[in-house]
Amino acid sequence: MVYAAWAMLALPLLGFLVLLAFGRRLGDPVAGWVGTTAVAGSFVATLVTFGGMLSRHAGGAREISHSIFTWIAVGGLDIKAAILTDPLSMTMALFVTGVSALIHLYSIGYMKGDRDYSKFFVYLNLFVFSMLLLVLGGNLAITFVGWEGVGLCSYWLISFWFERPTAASAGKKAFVYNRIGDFGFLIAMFLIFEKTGTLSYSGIFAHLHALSGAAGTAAVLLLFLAATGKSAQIPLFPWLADAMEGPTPVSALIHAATMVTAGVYLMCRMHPLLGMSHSAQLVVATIGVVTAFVGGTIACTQRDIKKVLAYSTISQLGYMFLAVGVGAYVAAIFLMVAHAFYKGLLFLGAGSVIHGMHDEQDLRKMGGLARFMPITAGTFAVAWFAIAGVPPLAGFFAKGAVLDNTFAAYPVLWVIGIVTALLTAYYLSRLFVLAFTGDPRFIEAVNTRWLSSGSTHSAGADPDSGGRITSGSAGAAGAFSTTGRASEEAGATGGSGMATPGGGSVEEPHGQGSSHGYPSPHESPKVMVIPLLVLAVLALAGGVLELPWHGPDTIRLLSWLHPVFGHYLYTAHLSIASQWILAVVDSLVALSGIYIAWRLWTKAWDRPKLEPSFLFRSWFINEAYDLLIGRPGDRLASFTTAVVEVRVVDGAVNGAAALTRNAGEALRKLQTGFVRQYALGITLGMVALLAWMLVRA
Amino acid sequence: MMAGTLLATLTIPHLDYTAVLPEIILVGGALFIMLVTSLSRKSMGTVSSMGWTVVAACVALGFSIYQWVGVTAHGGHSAYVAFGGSIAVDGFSSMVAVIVSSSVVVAALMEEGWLRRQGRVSPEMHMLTLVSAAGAMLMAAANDLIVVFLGLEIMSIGLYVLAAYDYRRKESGEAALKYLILGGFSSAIFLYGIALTYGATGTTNLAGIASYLSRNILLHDGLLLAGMALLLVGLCFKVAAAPFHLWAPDVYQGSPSPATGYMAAVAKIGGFAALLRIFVSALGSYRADWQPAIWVIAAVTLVVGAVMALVQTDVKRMLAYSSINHAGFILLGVAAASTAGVSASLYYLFVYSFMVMGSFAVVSVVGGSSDDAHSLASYRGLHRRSPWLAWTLTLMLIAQAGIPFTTGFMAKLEVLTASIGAHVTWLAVVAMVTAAVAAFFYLRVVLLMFSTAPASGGVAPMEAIPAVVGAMSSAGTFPGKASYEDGGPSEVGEYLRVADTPADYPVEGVAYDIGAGYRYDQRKGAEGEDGGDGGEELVLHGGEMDGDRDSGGEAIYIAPSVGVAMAICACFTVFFGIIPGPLTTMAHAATMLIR
Amino acid sequence: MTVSLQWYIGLSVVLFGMGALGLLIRRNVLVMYMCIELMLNAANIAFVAFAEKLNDIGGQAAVFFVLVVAAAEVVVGLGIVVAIFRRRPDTTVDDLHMMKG
Amino acid sequence: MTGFLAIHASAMVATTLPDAIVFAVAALIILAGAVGVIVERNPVHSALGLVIALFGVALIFLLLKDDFLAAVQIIVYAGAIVVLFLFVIMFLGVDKREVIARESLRGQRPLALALVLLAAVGILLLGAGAHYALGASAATGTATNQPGGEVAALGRSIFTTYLLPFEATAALFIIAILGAVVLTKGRGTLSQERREDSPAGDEPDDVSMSDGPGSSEDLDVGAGEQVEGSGSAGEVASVSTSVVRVPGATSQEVEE
Repeated sequence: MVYAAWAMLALPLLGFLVLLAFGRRLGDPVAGWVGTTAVAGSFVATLVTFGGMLSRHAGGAREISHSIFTWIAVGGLDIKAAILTDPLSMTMALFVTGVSALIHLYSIGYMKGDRDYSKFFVYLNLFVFSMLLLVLGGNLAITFVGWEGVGLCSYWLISFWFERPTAASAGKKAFVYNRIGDFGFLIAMFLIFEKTGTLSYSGIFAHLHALSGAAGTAAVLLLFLAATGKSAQIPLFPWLADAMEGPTPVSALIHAATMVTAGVYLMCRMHPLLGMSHSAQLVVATIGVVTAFVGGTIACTQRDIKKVLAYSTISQLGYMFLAVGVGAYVAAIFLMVAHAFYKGLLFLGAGSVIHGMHDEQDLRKMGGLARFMPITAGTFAVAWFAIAGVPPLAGFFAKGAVLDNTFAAYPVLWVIGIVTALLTAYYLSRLFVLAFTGDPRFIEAVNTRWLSSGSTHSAGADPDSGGRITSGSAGAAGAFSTTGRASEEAGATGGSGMATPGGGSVEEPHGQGSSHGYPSPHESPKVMVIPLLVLAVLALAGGVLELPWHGPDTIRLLSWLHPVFGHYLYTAHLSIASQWILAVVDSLVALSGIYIAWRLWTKAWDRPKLEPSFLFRSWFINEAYDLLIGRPGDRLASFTTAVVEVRVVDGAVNGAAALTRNAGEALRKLQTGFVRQYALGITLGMVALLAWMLVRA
Repeated sequence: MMAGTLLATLTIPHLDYTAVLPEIILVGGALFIMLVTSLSRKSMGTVSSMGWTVVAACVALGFSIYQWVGVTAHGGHSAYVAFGGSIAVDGFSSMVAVIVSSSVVVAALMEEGWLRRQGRVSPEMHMLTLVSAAGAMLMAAANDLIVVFLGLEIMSIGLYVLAAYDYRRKESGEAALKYLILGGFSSAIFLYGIALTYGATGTTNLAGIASYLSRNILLHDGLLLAGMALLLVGLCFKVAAAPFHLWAPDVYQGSPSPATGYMAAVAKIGGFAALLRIFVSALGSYRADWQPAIWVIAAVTLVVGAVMALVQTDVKRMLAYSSINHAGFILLGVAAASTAGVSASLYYLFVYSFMVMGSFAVVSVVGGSSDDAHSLASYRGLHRRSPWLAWTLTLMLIAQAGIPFTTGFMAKLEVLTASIGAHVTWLAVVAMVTAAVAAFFYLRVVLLMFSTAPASGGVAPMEAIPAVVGAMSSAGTFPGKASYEDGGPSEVGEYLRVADTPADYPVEGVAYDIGAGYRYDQRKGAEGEDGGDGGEELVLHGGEMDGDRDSGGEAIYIAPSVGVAMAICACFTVFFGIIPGPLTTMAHAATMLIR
Repeated sequence: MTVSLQWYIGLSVVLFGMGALGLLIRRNVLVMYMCIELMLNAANIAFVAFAEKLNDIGGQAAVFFVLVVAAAEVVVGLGIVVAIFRRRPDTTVDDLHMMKG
Repeated sequence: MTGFLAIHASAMVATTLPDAIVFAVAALIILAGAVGVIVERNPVHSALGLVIALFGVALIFLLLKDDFLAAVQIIVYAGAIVVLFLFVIMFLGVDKREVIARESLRGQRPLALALVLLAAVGILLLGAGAHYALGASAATGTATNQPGGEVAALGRSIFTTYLLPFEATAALFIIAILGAVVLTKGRGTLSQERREDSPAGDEPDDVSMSDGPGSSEDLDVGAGEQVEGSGSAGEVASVSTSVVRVPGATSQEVEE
């Protein structure tokens, strides 16, 4: 079983190496299949490990730490390359590998024809490896490596289409925000090592007493800083919306389902530490719920389909931190898993829409898509109901669990949470209504784009909707080449044998569009549709993982995670009656959110009053940062360059350099090239040593 | 009757040849090549002799690992002495055997490329390599000063001849003669040290010395102290520690490039192994006497190596001084005289041997067919002529500079930790300062390689470092910088701006692209005229090179074997840079297993 | 009047010093090499004297090995000298100072 | 009984008067020889000085009852090593006087003298009051109380305690022979042109060891027994050309 656990890590790594070496040669689509196979194999290995774990008795026996070699050993620091498989990491690994496998499969279709097709899978496999390293790491250092690895992959993948200025800039932005968080992680690691003398989880938890008081609170808050960076919480959340510049599968995998939940995972992993500091917990809960609310409000106003989802993700992650903050770790994990299903599904659906719309992301230019892409619309609807919290879908139970616990702990926070739930139902319904119902608006939009000159279409008058540039083409040929690529792909799908022959009928509107000389929406190929269906089923039925009703026939996440979280039970202080009442409230809130959105948006697609620019520009957070940090930073930097660097740094460096160089020139004279003088040097050294020994004698 | 008595009383010790099997394999390999060469009518080409050398070294490596596994199997209880106590088979000796035999593999591959280019298909270079490697191994395994001396001589004689291998070239001859005379001188001093130690302790056996010193307190230990001083001279000479280092730059510069690489690796391994074995293990109880001496030697070595390397214009010479600087670092571990120190030194030796041989593998290719294009000017624009060479050398140099995620980082970190752990913080500070200085001259070469400027421009080493980093990153490290970025991120504030508005700020100050390096050059060149003498020293002229060698334009042919050697070194450096644990664990275990 | 160990050591040290001195002041490579032989012999005297005093055979054995090493070193050393100085008028080591700095 | 013998023998050595005289004579011979080595202007004379010094050392060995080593000393050193020196001196034709009076390196002599004096005084001072390891149990067997005397004892120790170094000398000789071969073989047959024309250089007669250094001009120093004198006329010719045209000279002259 231990070897299966290592295989989880080894397979994506192997896939990465193979693709790195031969990816370009394997090409499209073999490289994609290789990457997918590697991740699917990893999923199988995870299942095997999971099975092995299930066969053990619940409790400590399910926690296995295994190291193969010492990674770093310096002084008192001894870091092993160790993995820790316990129910928590297993839960994470299961949905990480599972969702990753699906999204890999989806990407085969989505990335078809991209110039850097194989590179995409190289990054993706490396990402899965890093994510598993993060999840399975047996100590903070390994987790940190994974943490940095996913950050790096995220950076690469956000700026995957780096010809696009916005993509390159978004990548940098994500990089910097994450560095701020990583700084917290590093300091926390140093602090913890300083206090406990170890970095392994078991070691830290055994020496928790050393971390009581201020040190523990500081460590938690520093780790939480790291988590806010990675999981896009206040104050480090703006990068996630920009990260949507990456290809949509990346958004689905990294910026919705897996990587951004790493912060939540870290908090759960370090929960004994968290439990030691009540104030730190309150900070986490507050930041979480405020982020959830802020993210929800911003999501209500976005016009870019992916940005709505991005802010939704921020909001949902806020819920998870809320759960962590109130000590309901199981609820946090439950929501994380459920969220991975439905948010992954939403992103993939969005990707399918974007794909079908030929890289159109603006909601105002969609409408009525349900007719053209029924499967996408159907699965999207499932995810919509799930995230909105309509019973009995996964989201209802997951979000309900979080809110119940919040209600039990801090009723004030619960109020914010329930308002956010209303917002959630509202903005997702708005999204669905704008995209899939009503009259099609895309022909007009596409025509405009078709006629507009190529150079403006990519950077765009509307900054939210950058066009995708493929095959290195920019300029006027851009729009045309996307069309060409799409039709080419439609043909290839039939011939490649990966899609069933029935695929042609689904793509019928596409053909029609082509004949008209301009593109029109079409359903995506099979490789993209299958993951949608699988995820839809999961989003539908994900709630069974943790039904609030106790019973032997329900799969209980609670009891499964009990060895990890121990006495951190949830819904401990609520009576059955209040649970029922809260469930009814949740359902009512969800349904009213949907109703409001339906009423407001089915009749009209353009309602600027409902999209205040304050919210649209995400509470002016970027502007605020620019004003508070960016401008003074610029000024400081230019001052430093102009004055400090020239006068102080350069002076010091040049002075030291001159000194060293002069010393070198002087010493050089001693190196005369005469062998007898060298011998004299040796004799001199000998005399000096003998003199020292005379002193000692 | 007499003979009968003699035979009866002569109990030949159990001849455990497995104890010295790695050495036997190496010498046997040399003899085998000799035999095949002299028996076959046709001459053995370099390829086949290289092949046999690699095979012999690999077998020796395999057996060393086998020995290592055997010795470490039962918590170190399997370590033993053989041949009447004159040799120790323990973790230390097996680890050094592993290091040495893997060095031989790389050295043989390097030498093959050089020999072919020289048109010299003789196998002697490989044989010399094999036998001298056996000498280095013997030094590490020796449990008797006489054996140390013999090992040292076997190794040194081989290295003298390797230095002289290209004796038609004046530099090679000069290098060999300098090495020979100074080596003989230091060997004689070393031998005298053995004699005095023998007089003071009554034995040349290291275990015997240790047990004698543990059983007796010498009231007047002058003789032993004098012996220690002289032993230290001899070994410090071999490892090129100041002020016994004077030979090193000349010999490194003059010797054939692959021989230099091998010499830099194996002489240090042998010398340090003997140093550790004799001083830390046998004379450990006298550390209060020798430790301060080594501190001073280490400090001087560090400073001299770094400072002198800075003013060199010949790459081989620069690498020689850098190896002196490295010797100072390894001495840090020796001076710590602790478990951590010894294991740090061992680890350093292991990774250093690959770093330095990788560097010299590149140097031997760039050196051209006459092996004398070693001026910094020859490295200008190497990236364009041969990106593989440039990247390999860059890797080796940044590893030597101790940049993280290379083996060099961990090596430096370990010795510094050991030094601080031994409460010699001042020495660690000195080492760090010299490491910073060293980073400049390493990066200067990197800058040159990635520079596109014509060969007549000058180079300002310090000021152009940002340009190096920029050149490296723009050459493909990060997507998003390669083609799009022309300004580069200069301020943090820029990152924090809204992504929707692309960076449109004018770039001030340092420009981060390759061209910036050249602009700097020009500016510096202009300033250098009225400025100090340092600038003009570093202005390089392509004109000093011969006409038939041309630094611009044409690609460089890398012999497959040299390519393999470079690949081995590069992979080793990167792999164990990312995952240093196995090696540090090995070094630690080896340290615990010194008998 | 006895010949104590000190005398032997004194003689040995003087011989060692003379060898070193010769190496430092003579320019002729061959003479320098002879001086190294003198130094080795100084060590030999010390070895044998100590061995005699200690009543131990190890010193003599060491001398035996020193002889072997000296022979081998001379073979290679003179080989190198011949290879380098064959085309030169004399064996003056000061001529070799091309590499410096 | 053997112990008694040992005590008796050492007592005799230590107390008798002639030993002091022998020591004085030997010391004088050694020092005279050594002085000869370092002050004689002619290397041949230096070599003779070396012989004298080595004789003195042999005398010391005799005095210390090491007859065997004394014999070996004379045979190996005087008989082989010094002869080799003389041989090389003659071969290179450098048996001319070196101008000793003038020192080209400034400060070399006073510094050398001072440092060597300091070193010698240092060792003497350190060794003067030192404890010798008289209490050390003879690790490798005593010299005098063994059957067969000193030679047998030496032989015994070489074949027991020092068996490994003894075998290691084999490697030493191998590398010495190899070195000698490298430094003397095939010289001249590898001309510049051929090097450039055939970079692969797979002509067997070029450099292969089996062919040996077969030119008559090759008076091999290291492996003297390999002098075969079987070189063909062609080889000799090529040797002479390459001697005239110093390989690598072109590039070096550029630099000089």
